[in-house]
Amino acid sequence: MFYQEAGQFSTRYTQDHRVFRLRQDRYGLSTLLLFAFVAVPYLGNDYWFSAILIPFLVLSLAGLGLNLLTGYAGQLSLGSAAFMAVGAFATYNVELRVPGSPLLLSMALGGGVAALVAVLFGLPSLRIKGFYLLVSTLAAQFFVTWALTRFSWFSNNSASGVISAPRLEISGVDLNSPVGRYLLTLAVVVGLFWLGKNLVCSELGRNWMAVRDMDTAAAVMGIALLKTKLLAFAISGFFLGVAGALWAFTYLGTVEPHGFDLNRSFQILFIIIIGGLGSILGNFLGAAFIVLFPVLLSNLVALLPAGLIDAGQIENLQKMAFGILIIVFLVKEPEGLARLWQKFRERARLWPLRY
Amino acid sequence: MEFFFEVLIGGLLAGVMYALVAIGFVLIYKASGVFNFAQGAMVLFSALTFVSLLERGVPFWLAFVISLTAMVLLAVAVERAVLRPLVNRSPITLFMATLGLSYVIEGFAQALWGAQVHGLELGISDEPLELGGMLLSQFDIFAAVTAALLVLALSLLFNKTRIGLSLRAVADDPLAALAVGIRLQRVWVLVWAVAGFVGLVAGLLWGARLGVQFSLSLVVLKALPVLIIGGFTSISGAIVGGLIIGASEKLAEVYLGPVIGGGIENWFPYVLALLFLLVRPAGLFGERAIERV
Amino acid sequence: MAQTQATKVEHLLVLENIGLSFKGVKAVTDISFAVAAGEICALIGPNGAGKSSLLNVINGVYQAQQGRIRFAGEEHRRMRPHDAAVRGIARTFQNIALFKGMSVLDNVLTGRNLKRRSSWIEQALRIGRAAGEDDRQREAAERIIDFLHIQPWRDTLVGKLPYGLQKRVELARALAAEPRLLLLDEPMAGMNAEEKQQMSRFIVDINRELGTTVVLIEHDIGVVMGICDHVVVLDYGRKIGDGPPDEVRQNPEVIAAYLGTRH
Amino acid sequence: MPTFTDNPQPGTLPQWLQQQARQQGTGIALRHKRLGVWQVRTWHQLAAEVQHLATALHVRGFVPGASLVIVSRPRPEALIAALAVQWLGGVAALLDPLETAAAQVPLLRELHSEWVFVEGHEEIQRLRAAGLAPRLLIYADGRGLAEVSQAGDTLAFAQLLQQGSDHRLEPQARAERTAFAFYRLGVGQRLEQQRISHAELLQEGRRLVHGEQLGRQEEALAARTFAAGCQARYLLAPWLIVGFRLNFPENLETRDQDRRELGPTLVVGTRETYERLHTQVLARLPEPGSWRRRLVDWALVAHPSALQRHLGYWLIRRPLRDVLGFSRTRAPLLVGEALAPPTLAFFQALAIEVCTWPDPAKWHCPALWPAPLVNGWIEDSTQPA
Repeated sequence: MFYQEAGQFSTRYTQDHRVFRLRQDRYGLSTLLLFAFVAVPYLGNDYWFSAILIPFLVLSLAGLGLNLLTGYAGQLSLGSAAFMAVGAFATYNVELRVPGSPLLLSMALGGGVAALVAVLFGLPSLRIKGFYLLVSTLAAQFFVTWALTRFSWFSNNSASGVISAPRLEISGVDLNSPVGRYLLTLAVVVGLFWLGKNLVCSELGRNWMAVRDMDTAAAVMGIALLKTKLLAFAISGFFLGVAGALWAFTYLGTVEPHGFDLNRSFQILFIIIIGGLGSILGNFLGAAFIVLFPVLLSNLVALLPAGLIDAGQIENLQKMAFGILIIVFLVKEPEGLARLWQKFRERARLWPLRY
Repeated sequence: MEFFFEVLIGGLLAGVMYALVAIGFVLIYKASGVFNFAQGAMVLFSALTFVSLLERGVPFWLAFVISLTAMVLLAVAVERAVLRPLVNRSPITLFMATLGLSYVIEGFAQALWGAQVHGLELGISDEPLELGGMLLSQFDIFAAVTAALLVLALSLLFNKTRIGLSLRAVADDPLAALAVGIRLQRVWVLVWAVAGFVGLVAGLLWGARLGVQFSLSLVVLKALPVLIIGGFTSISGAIVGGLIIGASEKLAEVYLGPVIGGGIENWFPYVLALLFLLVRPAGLFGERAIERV
Repeated sequence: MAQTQATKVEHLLVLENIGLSFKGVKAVTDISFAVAAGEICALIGPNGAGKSSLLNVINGVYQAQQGRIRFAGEEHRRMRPHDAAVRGIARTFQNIALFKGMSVLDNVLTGRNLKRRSSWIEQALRIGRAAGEDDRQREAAERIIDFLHIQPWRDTLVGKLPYGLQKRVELARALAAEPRLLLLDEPMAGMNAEEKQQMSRFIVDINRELGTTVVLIEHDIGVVMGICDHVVVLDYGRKIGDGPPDEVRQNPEVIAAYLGTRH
Repeated sequence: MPTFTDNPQPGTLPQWLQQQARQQGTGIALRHKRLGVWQVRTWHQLAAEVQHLATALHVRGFVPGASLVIVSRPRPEALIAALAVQWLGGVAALLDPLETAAAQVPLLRELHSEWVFVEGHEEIQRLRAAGLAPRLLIYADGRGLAEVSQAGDTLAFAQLLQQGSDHRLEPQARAERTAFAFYRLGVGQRLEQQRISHAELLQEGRRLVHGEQLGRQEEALAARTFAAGCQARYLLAPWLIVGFRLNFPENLETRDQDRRELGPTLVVGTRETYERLHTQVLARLPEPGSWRRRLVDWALVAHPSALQRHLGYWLIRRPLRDVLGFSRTRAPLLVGEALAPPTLAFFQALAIEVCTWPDPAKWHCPALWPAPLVNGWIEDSTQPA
């Protein structure tokens, strides 16, 4: 109902294969990007950059990482935080031990290391399925955090494994200001989302979904299960690793291994449940929700007469609220916020007709 | 050598605790096919309720009864709010739902009773006891005995009562069970209530040991590898698995610890479970299903 | 394509004394038969006669404990599903095994995954061989879609399609692999007369136009006798009949199996 | 170069085709949705194919004035075949492809033509049923024809095209001769025909072009071409005269999706076309009584208030037109009988002003058939003025 589709037809497959077939979608996306890259830096203030936008972006990326593995390839994982940790510490060490290696390269390498670790813990996925796989990913979760605290080499012998951000600069441009960190994060996230979108639209993405929906049939059609699953782990690990590096260096600045504990993994799982399993957009929606909801809640509580709910309770309230939301989503809209949007869009495209 | 045995026995007894939590899992998994991540939260909630009541001067038995009723109510609520609406959904979905559930329960428990650590005194002295030249904690033995009794009670419940019969029926084949007029919902409530009871007992024992506090809900993370090794569907498996995990992690801590560093017992069980899986993908006692296509 | 290769070996598929059992329960015992290249061969028999199990053995979903399989001249003691696919065996399943979360087009495209040459990196970055190949694969998929008349539903999620169409999409997916041997497990189960007729028409066309050899399981004897060149009858895991339709129709044992209380 | 280079207004369809090919060779003449995308033919390619086919037919002895019976749903091959025989001064005899076999077989038997173009398997069955053994049978879609004898008399369109040669063959058509003939069984199963000469076609076509101010930028959807004379008059002729783009949908089931994708600017429809759309919309609108439906009804009134005009436009009329594929339509034409009032009202409410063009079809019984050969021409009288 918002835009006219008449006359938008493809005469070649490449046109039809485009990520956004409709002109209006492409325009919309470009304006959004323009806004994010140009307008926001002027409009936003430090609080928004450091407390809202950067964590939102990083968590979206982490969500994408897990979504590729769980939402698309159907492999349940509770080890996301571990892979983020690996990415963060690997990036840190590359920066530390390879003097003058460009920041982005270090991040990519960090992601690469995370990918390797992910593959290692993904290896059992050929023989074991479903919950059994949880064991493998939880093993990753606990082992990695243990190893990072235990062996101080990773953190350059700092106390309790704390690491802190290297100077953030790309080709001489200093990015340590909140705006700079925001732009850096944004750029990386946008780039990786482009990659992710391509992946899920490609052969590999289809194979992932095939394995997720019906792995026997997938095997019968000649899809190599192990390769497909391991690639899912590797690529998911890479995305999570980069997300971890961003989390450590553009968001927190300093981080210790326990900043990447099991609860972080849960948080990321919640992002994709609320946002939508098997959806790219969903990661943004879910992340936005996870970031904004606590802020909203505390503001609401602030509105209530003082002393009615003491500060200590807010955390408990939050926990309950999240828990309830998860259940509600699983019952009412298993495909998450993204699905709601999609439904709306489908109906709008046919409005005023019903089908 | 004696030292080895001490460690081993100590480990085994600690394993009993894991087994207790794992049994709660198995019950629920058998009857409703749900991988109940909230078991840990249930342990926390029951124990916390019990302790807080004690502290408020409620007599022991009454506190026990009240906490038990609380667990039953919880079971009813869960059946209404989670299991019924999610019937016929994929196990993964159900698992994630229990994840949410655990958040709700933990949040609720702490909102209700506060987050501070409560000591719990069950009146069993923890001084070691000389047995065959080995020092063993009385408390551990007591725990082991309780666990044994509990398992006995459960097996009676399952094999000797009508409820138990219908329960096994449901576990075997839900549809058939429905066909012969067994009411799934009721069975689920029952099972979750029983699991809650088991959770309460486990909670008390753990609580008496480490104090009743949030970390209790983390025992669930220990129970997982136990289940993997024992298989999701077998109570005896849960016990054996619990013992294996308990013993091996203690031994690993004592003998491997010095080599590769302390604190390994929170990941060691998983690695162990993983190794098990690669050898026996369905666990020790689990049945391997034939894929029909 | 398939035809030229197929005509070289006059028997595309040969089963010798296949025996399969689950935990000691015998599914099929000592089954031997041969499928000529380019023919439509039907496996019939009462429920539980072991037809599906046999199909699963042929494309390696199950491993037979006894017997040997010869496909296109090569002998295989044990074959994994993947190998079967690579050698040109495609199949559909008794209870539809489509990828519910994907569109019809994507399902068909997935069927062509073995025909891809470009690496996933090329595809992800849309560089190198990927671009051109995408178009070729899409065109091939579209030809199948065209062949089976499912254009109107190209972009619908298969989960949303009616049963009959899902069966057709599954056939399309199997066909997309350009198989030499096509295994169809009850392609017409639960269809009405009209749909059955349409489906048999498609199967015949596939066999005639594309030269694909077909082995199918079907309960509707009418259909079987109508479109098949060769019928193999199983009962309780044994072979009780093998030959051209009319001949098999006369076979007393077969008649017994069918007129008997079972079925 | 013969006669018509100095004559700016070619007198026959093939000459118009040549002219378009010369003037906008690289311009798009046809689009056909096949294999999921709209395959394009330029005027140059089109003209070349037509000539090729013409030469091929010529070699096989197709004489001026002979007629090619075409039984096919709209598809480029059929159109090319029609143009090719016209190129050779022949007649394209069209039968309604959606006719039931029962109604068509006797018709075919009556015609027993020597030259036939059919779409595929099903139509061939009908020919067989009618006991026809034409001199040349051309089919577009070889599906299911593996067993059909590939003898000289049965040829795939593509094969025939390859047999064509490049040697120039000027259009043989003459303005006053028949270009299209339409056949049906009239009262008492008697064969009735309608013959339209090039001159008449072009004259009608020109009238439309001027009346509707058609230009090269038009996009026309040809969902039911070959169905009736009016399609030839008001779609094919203007198409060749003006040189706009003719688009064939993927098939009849998908024509609505395809129309939405394409958004034609010129729609040539019969009463059935529009009323089918109307009933469809009525079925697909929100249930009566729902607030959505009330909103729709509020917006779709004959004489809208200012609010209804503007708000209603953005909320209902604009989106609805787009869903129907009418958002770019400049010239919605209705040929033949007028619309029923409710349908008319509906399209008016949508601000789609359907304008009617009468169908001057005259059906009459043919003289003896087939007509005798007179000095190399089959004698076909163009219809009485």
